[in-house]
Amino acid sequence: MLTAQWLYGLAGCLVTGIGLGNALLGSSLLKRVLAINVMGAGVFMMLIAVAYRGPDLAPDPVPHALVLTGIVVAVSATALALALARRLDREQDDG
Amino acid sequence: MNSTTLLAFDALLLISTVSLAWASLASSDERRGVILFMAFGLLLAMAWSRLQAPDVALAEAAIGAGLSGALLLSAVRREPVGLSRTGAEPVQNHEKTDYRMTLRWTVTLLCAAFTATLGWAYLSALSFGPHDGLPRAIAANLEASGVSNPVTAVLLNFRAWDTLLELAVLLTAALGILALGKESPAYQPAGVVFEGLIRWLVPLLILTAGYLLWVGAHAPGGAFQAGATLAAAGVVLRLAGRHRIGLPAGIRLRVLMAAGVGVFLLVGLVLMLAGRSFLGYPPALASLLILVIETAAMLAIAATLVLAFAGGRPQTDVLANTAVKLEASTASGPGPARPAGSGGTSNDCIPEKKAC
Amino acid sequence: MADTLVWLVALPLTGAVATLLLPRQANMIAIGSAVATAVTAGVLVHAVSAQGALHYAIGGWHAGLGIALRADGLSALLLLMTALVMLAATTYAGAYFSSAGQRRQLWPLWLLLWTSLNALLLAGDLFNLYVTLELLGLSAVALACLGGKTAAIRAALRYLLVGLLGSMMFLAGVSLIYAGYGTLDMAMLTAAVGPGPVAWTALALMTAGLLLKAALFPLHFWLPPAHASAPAPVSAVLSALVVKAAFYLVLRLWLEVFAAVITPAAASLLGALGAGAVLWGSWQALQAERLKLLAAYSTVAQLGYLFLFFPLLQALPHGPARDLAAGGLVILALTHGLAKAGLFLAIGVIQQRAGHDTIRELGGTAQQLPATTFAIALAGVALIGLPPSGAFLGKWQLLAGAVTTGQWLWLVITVIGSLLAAAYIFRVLGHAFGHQPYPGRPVTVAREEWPALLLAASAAVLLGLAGLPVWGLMEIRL
Amino acid sequence: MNWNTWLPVLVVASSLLPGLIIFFLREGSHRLRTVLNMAGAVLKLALVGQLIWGVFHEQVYESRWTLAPGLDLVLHADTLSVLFVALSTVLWLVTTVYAIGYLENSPHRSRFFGFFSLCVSATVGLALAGNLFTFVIFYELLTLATYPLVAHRGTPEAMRGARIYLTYTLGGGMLLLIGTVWLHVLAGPAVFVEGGTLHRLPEQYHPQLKMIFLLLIAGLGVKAALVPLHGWLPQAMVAPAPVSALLHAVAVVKAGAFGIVRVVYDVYGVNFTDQLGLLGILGVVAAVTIIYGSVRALYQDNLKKRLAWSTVSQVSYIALGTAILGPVGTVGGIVHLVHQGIMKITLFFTAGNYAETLGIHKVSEMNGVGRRMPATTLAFTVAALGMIGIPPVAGFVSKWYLGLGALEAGMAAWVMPVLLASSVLNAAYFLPILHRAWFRDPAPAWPAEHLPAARLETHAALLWPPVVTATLALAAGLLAAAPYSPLEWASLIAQREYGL
Repeated sequence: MLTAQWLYGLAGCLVTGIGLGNALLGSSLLKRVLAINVMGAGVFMMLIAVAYRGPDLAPDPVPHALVLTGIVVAVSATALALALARRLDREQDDG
Repeated sequence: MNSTTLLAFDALLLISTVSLAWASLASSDERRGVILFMAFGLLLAMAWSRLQAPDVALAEAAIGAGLSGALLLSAVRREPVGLSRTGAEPVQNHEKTDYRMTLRWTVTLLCAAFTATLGWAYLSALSFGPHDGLPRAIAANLEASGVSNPVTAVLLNFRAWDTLLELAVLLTAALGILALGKESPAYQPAGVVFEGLIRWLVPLLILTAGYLLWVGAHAPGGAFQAGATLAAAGVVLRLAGRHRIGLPAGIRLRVLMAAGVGVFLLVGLVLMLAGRSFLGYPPALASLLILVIETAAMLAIAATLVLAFAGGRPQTDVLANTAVKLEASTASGPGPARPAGSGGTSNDCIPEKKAC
Repeated sequence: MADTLVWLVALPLTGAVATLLLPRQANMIAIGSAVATAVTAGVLVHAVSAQGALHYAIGGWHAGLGIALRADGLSALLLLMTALVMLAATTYAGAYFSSAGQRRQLWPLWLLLWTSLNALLLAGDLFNLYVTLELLGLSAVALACLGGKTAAIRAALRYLLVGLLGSMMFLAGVSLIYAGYGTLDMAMLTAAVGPGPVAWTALALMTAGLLLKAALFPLHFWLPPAHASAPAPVSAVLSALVVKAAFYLVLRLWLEVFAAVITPAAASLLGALGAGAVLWGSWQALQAERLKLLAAYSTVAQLGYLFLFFPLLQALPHGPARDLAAGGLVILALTHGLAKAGLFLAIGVIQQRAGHDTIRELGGTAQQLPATTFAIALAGVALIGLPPSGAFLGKWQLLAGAVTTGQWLWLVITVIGSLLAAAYIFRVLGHAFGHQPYPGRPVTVAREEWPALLLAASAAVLLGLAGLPVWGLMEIRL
Repeated sequence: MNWNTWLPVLVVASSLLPGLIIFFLREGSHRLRTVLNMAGAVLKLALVGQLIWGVFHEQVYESRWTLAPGLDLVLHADTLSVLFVALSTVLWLVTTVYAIGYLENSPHRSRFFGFFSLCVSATVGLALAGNLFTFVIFYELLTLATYPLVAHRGTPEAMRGARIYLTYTLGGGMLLLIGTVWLHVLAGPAVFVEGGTLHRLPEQYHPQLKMIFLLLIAGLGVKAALVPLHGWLPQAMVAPAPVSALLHAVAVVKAGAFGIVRVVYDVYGVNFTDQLGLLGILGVVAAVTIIYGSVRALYQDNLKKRLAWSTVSQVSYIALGTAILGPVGTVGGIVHLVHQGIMKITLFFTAGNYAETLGIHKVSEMNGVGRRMPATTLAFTVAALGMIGIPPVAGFVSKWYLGLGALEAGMAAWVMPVLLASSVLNAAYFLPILHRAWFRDPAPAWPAEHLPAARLETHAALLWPPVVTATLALAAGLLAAAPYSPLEWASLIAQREYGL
């Protein structure tokens, strides 16, 4: 178990916790979307930390692929959430 | 770089990353939160490259920090009160506040406990020792996969099913945005300096996207990073007030959006009908097929992300007359030129023309 | 025959892309791919019953490296239910959305939802489950706000945020599993996973995420507004299939992958949450003013019944008693899926004819649409669990399991829940006996009423009388 | 196509299929609906005749359909089930004729006759049930089929009555279900076998068996209108006359009583039940219901309410017969199942005639009705005398055997007073009606005279059914010793139950 692995992994857990906390407590919709993205980033940190196998050994490519897929999924979900919010505002403006 | 300095770098990087994450979520002003989030994304990209994950670093910088940040900023463009209505209403009387406080404290304690258990489980998971079964299998099958970059091999060959469904997720998001209505009003047309910058920046972005796509086979890069860079070109064009942001309209837009899933599916089905398993590329054709699929995926990702930034169905018919009206308005008085390249975008939409 | 697994996902996906690219022929393509997928589901069930569990390694890579699709008795049955509900809802959606513009937006998203359901039921890889869950969530949200009403969009937005939070927690669980065991394939994990902090925390995280998406009792707040304000065919699919997919995953994880890790206390916790769902859901359904809100709360309650099975299945040792209970659980899930979809389609017909679906002023419309009211009655019988519905057999096994394992609380909860269900169903049916003019023709709006009638009838009668194959298929395990 | 396995299914289907077809008929097609109804009824009669002949000659009729592993839907024709099926079939034919006449030009008839046929199919299915699981299924189907009939008129009182009816019967159904599941887990599927199967179970199961017995009897007691659970019966009187006739004479009420007979004789076995001390409890509850029902009937001015309370007490005779140990008491109880059905349906037909023809609903309005409608009132008189137990009408036979059985079983000390008291009370609430009908001169004008007194006193379809059933009641009393009479058949049942 390399020091870098548990250092970045624990940081990932911390970021996930921060993200979860704010996702539950978020006052506005944007804050909640931000929190969910941060939580995702935290989980990705945990995954990439697992992939790291020391400076000399090539890292495990599977978590890298998972995180790549995760990032794209996260951005599409955020896009849809913001589009929904924009439509709600447009309803309020001329509603 | 001996280990102590490396350790110091790691510690510094992690402390700043975590504190940025905290700051971005704790800040009361939403725009400040978003900008801090973008900074957090960039630092994260640095962390990935430190952990020898260049592909992910590229994607994080381009999509995680760049495009997500752009989307969030364009969402903040409205006056903040519009968005908070969907959240908890501002609290007026007294006993409600201390109810808010107790709720806040319980949730924070819960999250602290959650983080502790997560950390404890994570450490005990790491203590199970390294698992090199999968990496060895990938290394063994790498040359049969048609590409030499292991991440692209996993993405496009070994776990191609995940990527197919992920492109379907992207398509769903795009269709959802299209169904929600027209695109939001355009930005102020670009000033002279920004105009000049665009003439250099956009072709450069397109070239880089092509390079990233091609290099993905044997070095960090690939469809997602290329798609994001292409989308960046579209975003810059839209910020410059252009309507023709490279997005076709009508059937051509739909073809572009469905390109990723469509080509992937076509290749899979053709291979299945030819007797091989679904998405089981023949070693000889593997690299060609992967390149074809990656090109289609890049186009789909770029189209979807630009569409998301535009905010809805591109207005083709409206295009003609608004462009004319915009030209007229710039003739009457040039809008304030905005420095491009700063990553952040100031939102000086003109209230009286209800352009916001 | 293993190719059918891929065709089950590829067909609706191809349909979705085709309807997107050829808008003018969208209706034809949608119906065509719906029928084709339903036929493939039938072929799959036949293949599974003939040859046992099917496996398909995508891309030819063995399970550890690549992703494996697999289908055993349980997933075959749920796939068949999904096919039947989607087929009926597709024919109804064609008639429900009158404007061609809306239909053009509907079909691609509709078939993408179907793709995600089939992919989820066939997935054999944990991360692949995360991606299918995300696809399911996004397409469900996009469909829910097709109606364009503000209430629908606000509810869809909250549904999306809850779904995203659930997915992120699920992903956290998956990352822990990968960190600990170095593989994502469920079959290999079943052998590797052992009791320990990693397994407990990962299971807790994944289950919390899935319970959020399955809207189990304390986490159900988002479901009623989302399902009540969505267009009728969409809420039918949401209530009957989408929530059940999350339940199916909890079932897979608890009884298969993490079977070695489950403690009686944890199973009883799920049972207690289920009991809460049954009571709270039924009570709220009794108070509901509108038909769709009633149906949505009824979904919350019916899911509670399914979670009541967990403590029973955990307590019963492997053997005939446990197989009976598992069969009861599945037939209860199938019956609820068909009946709830039939109920929502019938409510859609009433809503379009009367312009509203408030229960108090229902009298006149119930007279005008006798076939629809009959469909609601049949669906009601299946929801209460009266014979000859499949739910009667399901609840019989639930009661028998409770008596065998001596857990009497679940028996009392089931009885109270069924009586409350009878109360809120017959409160609605009471309005069908008023004295408004009778139209003379029983089936007034044929094209719209038949899907609801067939779904409700198959739940209330077919599954009850021809339920034996369910137990036969449940014998087939991976 | 083995005839012996398909006959029971055909008997059930002969009213189920016409019912389902009628549901989808247009409201206007009266003739087709009548043809379907009558064809179904006659076909069923023929099939049941064949069934009676077959069972008498020791033929085995059984069809089995597995719903789930260990749970079979079994239709098995034995002597007891054939008795109840015969009663239901005959009375359904008569009631269909009556209903066609009664519901002339009223709305929702397709719906009415659809549920009417479903209700009889459920009753026949319940009678032919071969095990407790099938019995529970048809018991619940009966509730579903009868709810729309009680709520048919749609008036607020009808809806209230239907709601109360539903609450009671669904609650009862749930109790029965719990008892059956518990029994199923404890002793496997409870197949109806003459003499019962549970006495082989080991000693330590007895407390659980007692609890299960109480649950089963409570569940069945709701429909058999045993005292604490009888509340729904008077409220369900808001239903149209043919429904209250079919419900309270044949279908619903008898289903409960028939269930009690099945549970005591064919699940537990009467000796084992006595050994568990449960027969005494059943006897006491039955006795209390008999007395309470008759007392309440005294104060009811509304004719149908009075008949309803009389039904509450009369049905408990069957439970009392079951509680009397010994073949003669059993014969008394089982034969009363048939006699009470025939007599009570006549009373309800006549009550319907009075309401439909002259608008009479209350006993106080019945002065001199005998002069205006002699035939109907004659039928009423025959049935009323039978209810009191005066020979030669059928009621006397069953009371005679009940008394004899009590004497033989040594329980005469408390059964005889109950029988005597209830007969006196019956007389107390029926004779005044007869006196008013025959010896008082009528009021100047009837409350609402619908049908003018043409050749017959009322519509033909309303007149003939009560007359037919009155003659049946008379025949059941006079020709009690003839072969294939209810009494003979009841003694055959008792023989096979006690294995004599």
